[in-house]
Amino acid sequence: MATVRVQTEDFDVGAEFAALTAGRHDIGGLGCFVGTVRDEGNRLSALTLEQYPGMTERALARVAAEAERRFSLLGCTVIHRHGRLEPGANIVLVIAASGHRQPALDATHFLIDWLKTSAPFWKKEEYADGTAAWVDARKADDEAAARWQRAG
Amino acid sequence: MATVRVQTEDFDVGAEFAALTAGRHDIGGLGCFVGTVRDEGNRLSALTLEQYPGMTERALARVAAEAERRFSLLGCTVIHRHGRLEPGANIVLVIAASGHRQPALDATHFLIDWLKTSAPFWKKEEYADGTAAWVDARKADDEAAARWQRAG
Amino acid sequence: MDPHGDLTVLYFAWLRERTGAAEETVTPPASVVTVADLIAWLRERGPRHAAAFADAKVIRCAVNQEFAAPETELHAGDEVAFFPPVTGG
Amino acid sequence: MDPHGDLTVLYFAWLRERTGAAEETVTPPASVVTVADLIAWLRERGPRHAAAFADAKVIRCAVNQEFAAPETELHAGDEVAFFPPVTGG
Repeated sequence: MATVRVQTEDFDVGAEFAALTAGRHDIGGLGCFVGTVRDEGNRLSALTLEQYPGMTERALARVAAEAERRFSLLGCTVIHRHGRLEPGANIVLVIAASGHRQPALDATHFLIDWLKTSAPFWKKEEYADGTAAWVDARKADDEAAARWQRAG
Repeated sequence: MATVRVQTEDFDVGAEFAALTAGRHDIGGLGCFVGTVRDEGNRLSALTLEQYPGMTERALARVAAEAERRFSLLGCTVIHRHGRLEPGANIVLVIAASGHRQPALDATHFLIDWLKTSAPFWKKEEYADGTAAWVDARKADDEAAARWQRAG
Repeated sequence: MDPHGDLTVLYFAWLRERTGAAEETVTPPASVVTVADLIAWLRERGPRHAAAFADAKVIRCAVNQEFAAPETELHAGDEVAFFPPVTGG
Repeated sequence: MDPHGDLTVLYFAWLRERTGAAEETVTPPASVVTVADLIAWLRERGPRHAAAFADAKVIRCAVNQEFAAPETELHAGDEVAFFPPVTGG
């Protein structure tokens, strides 16, 4: 059963690894991805993530369950923050646990590609000059996610 | 400059993420892999990893530097334990930091494939029935690493 | 659609900013059957809605918190959300 | 090789267990030029070494902490390590 949370608070990567692996001896490999707020050249002052309360967490729970089934995972954690985040802050955490490394790495890749293209979040950037703009969905992200549909 | 350590002590995944990202705003994604001692059906009592003091750490430092160059990483951490480890214990940690997710995930995959096939470590399994055996190198691991040579 | 049926309409991101509403309850006429019909009808509600729905190609929709298509049929009591393409992760 | 040159030879994993030595200093004759020559000469040191080197195909070598081939030439003072295929990660 996957752990899925949509929250404003930061997450603790070490604590989430510990929670996922506690008392287990069947896990051989854990893949993980952490997305953070990137600022190029002090251009960005903050990023605000808007969610769709209810739908967002349901969609994340569904794809985490799909990843567990598809890659025969032994466990999975998906945490996505929303609200106003400053450069360097954590945005998203994915952990996928498996008996072997390949499914753990593949599931991590699958989940972050899906989150980038299909999770109901919208990002607004606030710039150092006082302006702000909504981030456009990136075609490259759609293409990365489409690979999984072809592979499935 | 990558962080590389070969040690008997456990590592703290959260602390290593914090050390790699402290004060940085240029990182957008961190890929990570943690390998743990897997026991199927209470068969294994412990795993002992033997290293080649000197050569092992040098080889790890070299491949971490290669990953940083090849995937234009913003930072990289590789920690590998040796000595006697019980089921559930951490063995290896890889973290790769990049501006974007794809190089971070690719570098993580590259590093763990290399560690599985080319890092000077030897594993001996102790079984619950009192016997013990050295683990054979797996052909599948060699093939996974060979992919990177072709792709290079 | 049931001519006396209400719909809850939600707007996210720049659709929320352009319409000036995060949520509204509307009672469309019976001629509004699908999501595409609803968009056409909402456009007529005023200049802010017209501006928000000006480029339908970049608008996504969910009905009762499931992604929906322009052809998706609506029913009284549905929660219909409009938003731009998502940008999570 | 320099007929008066010493080599430090290290053994890991089951090669260490079979030879009964983690490290030894040897002084091979001048006819020992390459890693392959050294293996052939070490085999003659006794039954434990003969058993350890019985299947040369599954033995890997490093010279001065760099992976080496059977053809790699040796020099006095080299650190030569023998071990099975690695199993890290």
